[in-house]
Amino acid sequence: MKTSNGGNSFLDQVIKATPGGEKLVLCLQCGTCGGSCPSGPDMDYSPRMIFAMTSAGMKDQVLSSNTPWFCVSCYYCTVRCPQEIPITDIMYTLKQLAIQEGRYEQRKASDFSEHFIGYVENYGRSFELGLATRYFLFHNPLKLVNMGMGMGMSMILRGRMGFIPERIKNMDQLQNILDKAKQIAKEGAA
Amino acid sequence: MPEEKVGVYICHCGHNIAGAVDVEAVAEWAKGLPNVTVSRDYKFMCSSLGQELIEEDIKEQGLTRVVVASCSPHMHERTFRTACERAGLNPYLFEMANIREHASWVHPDNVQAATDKAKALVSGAVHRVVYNKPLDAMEVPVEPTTLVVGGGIAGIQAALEIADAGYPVVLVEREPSIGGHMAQLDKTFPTLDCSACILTPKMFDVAMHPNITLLTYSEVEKVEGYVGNFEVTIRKKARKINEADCTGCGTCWEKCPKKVVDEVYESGLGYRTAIYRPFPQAVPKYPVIDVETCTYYQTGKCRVCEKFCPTGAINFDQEDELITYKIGNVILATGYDQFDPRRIPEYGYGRLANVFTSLEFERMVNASGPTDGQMVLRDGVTVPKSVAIVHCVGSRDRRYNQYCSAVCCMYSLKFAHLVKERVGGEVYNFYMDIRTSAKGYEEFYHRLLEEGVHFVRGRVSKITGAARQPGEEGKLIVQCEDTLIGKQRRIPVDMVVLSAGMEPRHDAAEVGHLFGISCSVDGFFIERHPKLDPVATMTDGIYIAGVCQGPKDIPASVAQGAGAAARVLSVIGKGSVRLEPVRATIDEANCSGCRICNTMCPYSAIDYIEDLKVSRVNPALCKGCGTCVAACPSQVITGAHFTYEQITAQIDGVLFDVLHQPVAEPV
Amino acid sequence: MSTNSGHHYGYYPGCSITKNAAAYGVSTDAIARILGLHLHEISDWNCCGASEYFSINQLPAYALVARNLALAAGEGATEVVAPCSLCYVNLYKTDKNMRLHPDLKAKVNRALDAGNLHYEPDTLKVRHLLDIVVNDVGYDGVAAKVTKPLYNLRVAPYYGCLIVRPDTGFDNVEYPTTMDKLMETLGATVVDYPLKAECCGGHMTQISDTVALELIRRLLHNAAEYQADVIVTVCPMCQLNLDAYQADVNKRFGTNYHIPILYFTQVMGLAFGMTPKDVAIGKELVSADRALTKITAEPPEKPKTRKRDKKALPMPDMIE
Amino acid sequence: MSENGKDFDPVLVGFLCNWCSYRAADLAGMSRLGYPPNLRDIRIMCTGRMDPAWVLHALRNGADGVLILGCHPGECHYVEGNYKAIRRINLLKRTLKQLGVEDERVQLHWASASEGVQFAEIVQRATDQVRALGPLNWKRNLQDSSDLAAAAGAHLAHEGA
Repeated sequence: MKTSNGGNSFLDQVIKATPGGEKLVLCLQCGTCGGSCPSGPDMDYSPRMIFAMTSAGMKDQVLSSNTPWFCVSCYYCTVRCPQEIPITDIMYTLKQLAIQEGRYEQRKASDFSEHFIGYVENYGRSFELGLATRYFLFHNPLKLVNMGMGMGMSMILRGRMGFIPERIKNMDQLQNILDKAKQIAKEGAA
Repeated sequence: MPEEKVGVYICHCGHNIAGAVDVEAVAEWAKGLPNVTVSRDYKFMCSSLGQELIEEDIKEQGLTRVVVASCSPHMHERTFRTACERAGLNPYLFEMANIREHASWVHPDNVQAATDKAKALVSGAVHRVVYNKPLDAMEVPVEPTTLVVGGGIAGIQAALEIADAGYPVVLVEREPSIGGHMAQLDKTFPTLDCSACILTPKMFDVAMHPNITLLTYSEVEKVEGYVGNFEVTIRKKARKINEADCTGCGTCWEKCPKKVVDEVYESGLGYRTAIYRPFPQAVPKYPVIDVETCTYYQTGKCRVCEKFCPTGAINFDQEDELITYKIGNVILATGYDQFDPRRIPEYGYGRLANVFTSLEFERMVNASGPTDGQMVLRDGVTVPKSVAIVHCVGSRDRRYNQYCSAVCCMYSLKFAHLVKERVGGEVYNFYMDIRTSAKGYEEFYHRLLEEGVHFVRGRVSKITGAARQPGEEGKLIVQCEDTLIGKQRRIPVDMVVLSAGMEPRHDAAEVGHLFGISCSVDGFFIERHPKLDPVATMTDGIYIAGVCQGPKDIPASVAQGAGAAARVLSVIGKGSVRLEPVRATIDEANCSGCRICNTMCPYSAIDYIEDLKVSRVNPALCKGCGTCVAACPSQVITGAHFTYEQITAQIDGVLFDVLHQPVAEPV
Repeated sequence: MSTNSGHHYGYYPGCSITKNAAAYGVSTDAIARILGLHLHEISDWNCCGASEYFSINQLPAYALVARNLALAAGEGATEVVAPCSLCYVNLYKTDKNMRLHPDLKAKVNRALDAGNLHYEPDTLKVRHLLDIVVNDVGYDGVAAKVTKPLYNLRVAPYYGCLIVRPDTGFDNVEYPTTMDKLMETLGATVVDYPLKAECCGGHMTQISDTVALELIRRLLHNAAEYQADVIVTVCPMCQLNLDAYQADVNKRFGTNYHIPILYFTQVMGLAFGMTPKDVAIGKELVSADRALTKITAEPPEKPKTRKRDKKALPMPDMIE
Repeated sequence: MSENGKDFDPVLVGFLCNWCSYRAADLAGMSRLGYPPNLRDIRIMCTGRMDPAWVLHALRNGADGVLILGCHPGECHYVEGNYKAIRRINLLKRTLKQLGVEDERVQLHWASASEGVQFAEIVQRATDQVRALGPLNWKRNLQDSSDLAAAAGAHLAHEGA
C-alpha cells in the first residue's frame, strides 16, 4: 500500500501518528462511519467529511471541529468500515493533534482530559472517568447543581466516590517511563 | 561449455521494461557473454517486426540458440518459440528471461538494481540455452468429446455451440435440473424479458440434442490424462427413479408427506417435498428423492410415493453409478454462490424477519415462486408499503469481498422497478456508486429516476427494529449517512432487500484442484490472460466460462460460454494437439533397478520391466514433473528441458558477478 | 480446587474497582472463590489512562498501559484479566499494536527501559473477566455451582462496546450472545433486545449531557420495551452511566424508568446462593430490591411452541 | 560489494515451480509490488524436481542463500511433488547444518498463483535474514562441491526406502 511517502501534508501527519493509519487513503466516502456514529448528528462534520477535508488539507477546520471530541469510542465505525480504516484511532490522533496545535482552548473535553491525566501522572491511579460530579465540584459547582447534585450525594453516601485517587508505590518508575515516552514522542514529531 | 551461436534480444516493452531497466546497457553488456553472437534491444519484441528480427538473425547469422529477455514465459514463450520454428530452429533451443514481471515492475524506483537483476537473469538464460537440446513436441490425437461442467446459462451455451457444430458433449450438472441461477429469476435487466421464456427453450434444446449426453444430479469425481486425452469419472447420484418409466406426472411429489425448506432453487424462501422436481420447467423432467430428508430413508417407513406412482418408477434400491468418459477438452462453467448476508450482523438478516436477500426477492416476485409472485412480508400476507434496497452487500467490502459483483446495481434497479410496478409505495435505493456500464443500462437507470424511486447516496450502516422516535415503531429502520447532505438519516420501511454479491462456489478450490487449475486471491478461477485469453487456463484443455471466472451478468456469461466453445472447436477441428516434450527418460543401461522411481511417480508412469530388471517411463502418462529425476540414486533419469546440466548452467549464469570470487574462508 | 489449569491470571482490577465499582470488585472476589478461580492482582499496577490519555498524547499512553503488561509478565502471568471493558480494550490494543507495529514496540520499550521494564508483545493474552467465566470456567462449570436459580427474573444483558469491539474476537461485534447464555445458565429469563451492544455514552457525560443522556435514554427505553427487570453489565463505566444518570434521564425526558443496573458477577453470586449483601447489592443508585422479589423458586412454564403460520415464509437459520 | 561491512548485499538464488510460485512472482510483478532485488530466480516445473545438488552448487558458487518455492501442500500441480521437496530439503538442511551453514540460508516456502503479496513478503523476509547473517562462510575442509553432492546423495539414497 502506498504510505505517506514521508511527506508532510496534513494527511501524512495524521497517517504517521496512527498505527494502521495508512489505510486512510482508501476512504471511498461511503458514509458507513457517519451513519453508524451514535453522536453523529451532533458533530460539526461527519467522520466521512473529516476524512475528505483531511485529504484536502483543511487542517484548521478539521482540528477546530468538535467531531473527534464527540467520538464516544464505541468502535462501530471501525468494525463496519468496508475499507477497514481504523477510524476511532484516527479520532484519537486528531484530538492529540488539536492539542499539539493549540486548537483546543474552547474545548471542554480536552480540558477534562488533561485534568484527568493530571491525576494519572501524579498518582498512577485515577478517579472514575464518568464522574463529572467531582470534576465540576472543583471547576464548575454551578453546573453541578444543574447536572443533579442528588446523584453526587447518593454516590458519596453509598461509598462510591473518593476525592483523591490512591497512589501507586513505584511512582518514580512510572514518572520516568512517562517522561521518556514524552521525550520520544517529541523527537518523533520534530 | 558447448560452442553455439546465441542471439540475445532485450525487449523495452514500451516503458514497461525500459522505464526501470537500462535495456541498451544490458544488450551491450550481453555481447560479452560467452557464445553470444548477436545482442540487440528492441521496442516490442512480441510485435511482428520484433519476431522478424529473430527470424532474420537465425537465417542470416546462423544462430543456433535464441534468448529473449522480456515478459513472463507464461505470456510469450509460445510466440517466440513459434518464431524460431518458422526460421527453422527447433523451438526448444529458445530460452526466455523474465525481466518485466520479475525485474522492472518490482524494482521500479531503482534502475541500478533492476538493471543488475536483468543482467543476472539474461546471463542465466544465456548460460542455460547452450545446453538446451532440440526436442520434438509429441503430436497426439484429440478425443472429440467435450465435457461441460455446470448447466447454468454459460454451460448451456457452450454445450449447444459445440453440439451444433457436430461434436459430442457430456454436460454434467450437480443439481437435479439444468438452468442454474438464471432459472430462479423472474425478469432480466434491462429489457425486463421473462427469464424463463428465454432460458427454457435453450434447456429444452439441450435435452433434445442428439450430440449432448446430459447428466444431472451428477458430479465429476476423477480427472486423469492430459489435453486431448482426459479420462473423466462421473458419479451419477441415484435419483431413486427409473427414468425410463417416469413420465414426470407429479403424483409422487404431490403425495409426499415430507416438506423441507428448499435452500437451493427457492433460496430458502419456499418448501419442497423430499421427492421433488425443483421447478416446473426442469430439464430433465424426472424428480429425485433426497435421501437426507426422505422419511423412508430416515425411519424405514413411508414409501407413499411408491404406492401412488402410476408407472412403478420409484426405485428405492437404485445405487450411484460411476461412468467413465474419454474427453478431449473440458469447459468449467460452475457458476457462483450468493454471498450469505448473515455474515454482516449489522444488517440483521436471519434475525429481522423482513430483511430478505436478493435471491429470496427474485423467488418472491417470480410467478412460479413460493408466493405465486405476490410481494409480501415474511408473514406471507402483508404487502409492503415501503421497501429499502441495499446495494453492495458483501461486495466492495474488504471484510468480505473487495471486488464489485458487477450485477447488483442493475438488478437492484430492476427490483425497484418491480416494487413500483406491482405494489406502488416508496422505494429507497441505498448505494455507494451506481454502476450501469453496458448497453441500455444507463437508460434503465434514468427510467427509474423518472419512476420516482428514491436514491440515497450512502452505504447502509445498520438495519434495526429498535424504534427510537415516533414513526419508527413496528418498522425496520435503515440507518445511514446521506452523504450528499452530510447528515445521518433513519428511514423506516416495511421491507429490506439486501443486494448480495456473487462469491466463488464454496468448493471452487477443490474443483480447481481436480482439474489442475488455480483460483485467484478472490477465489474465482484464474484465466490464462485477463485480457487476451479470458476463457483458457494455464492447463491445456481446460477452459472456463461464466461467473466461475469472475462476476458477470447473463450476456457476458453467454458470450464466454460461446467463446470457450469456439476455443474447444478449434482444437477438435485440428484433430491433434502438440504436447510439451518435457518428459523423463531412463538410461536403462545404467539403471540399477532399485525401483525408487516407481513409487515416487504420482502418475504411475514408471513400470519395472521384470525381464530386464530396469525401470521404464511410459511417455504418454509422464507429465514431466521431474520428481523421479531428482530421486534417482544412480542419477540415470533425464528430465527433458530441465536437465541437471541446464539448471546448473543457469545457476552459474545468474551468479555471473559473484561466481569467480574466492570462497570466503571461515573465521 | 482450582479451575486455573494451565492459566496464570494476572488480575488488573482498574481504578474504579475500589470506589465507584466496589460492588463489582466484591462480587468478583466472591464468585472467584466459589469457582476456584485464582486471580493474582498485578502488584503496583497503574491506571490504564481510560480514553483520555490516548486523546492527549499517544506514546505516553501506550507506555502507561505497557507498564502493567510488563509487570504482569514479570510475575509469570499467562494472561491479564480485566473486569472493566475500557481497561480491557486499552491493554488489548497496546499488546496488539506493539505486535503489529515494530516501530511502536521499539519506542514503548525505550520508554519502559527508563523504569527498567520491558514488554514483548504476545507474551500475554489480554482477556475480559466475562471471557474467563464463559470460556475457561465454562457454562457447565457455572451451572454446577448454581443453587438458587434466578427463575422468572427478566435480565437484559448489556455488553456495551469495548468488550466486543474493535476486534477482540471473543464474541460477535454486533450481536454478542455469551452473556445471554450465561444468564440462561443461571436460570434467568433472558431479554434479547437489539441495543445490547450499543454505546452507553462513555465519557460523553463530561462533554455534552445532551448527547450522553439521549444515548442512555435509548438503552433504557429499549430494555423497558422488552420488559427487563434488571440490566446486567460487564463494565463500571456502563454501570455508572446507566445507574447514576437514570434519574437525570427521567427528569430530562419526562420518563419514569426504574431499571436497576447490576454487574454480571453480582447476579452470578445470587444464583450461587449468596445474599444480596455478600455481592454488594445496595451500592446501586436505582435500587434492585424490587426487581429481586420477582425471582421465584419454580421455573417459569415453558412457552407453548406456536404452530407455524401456514402462510408465513420460512426464516433462515442463524449461524452459530 | 563489501563482504563484511554493513553494506553487505546478499545474493539469493530462487527455484520457483512453474505452476504456483512462478506465477505468484508474476502476479507480484503485475501488482507492482516492490521487494528486494536480491533474488535471482530459476524456473523449474515442480519442487519435486529440486535436486539438492543445485542448492549446494549455488552456495558453492557465490550465492549467500537459496529460496525454494512451491505450491502449498495439497495443491501441487503434480499431486505431491512438494511433499517430496519437504523431505529432500529437510535432509539437505541437516547436512548443511553439519557443514556449518546457517538454517536461514536455505528456505522452502509455499506461494500459490494468487499469492503475489505473500511472495513479495517471503523474498523480503529471506533477504533481511540472510543480510543479517552476512556472507556465507564454508567450513575449510569442505570446499569441493562434489564431496558435498556425495554427502547429500548419501542421505537421499535412504529416501525411497
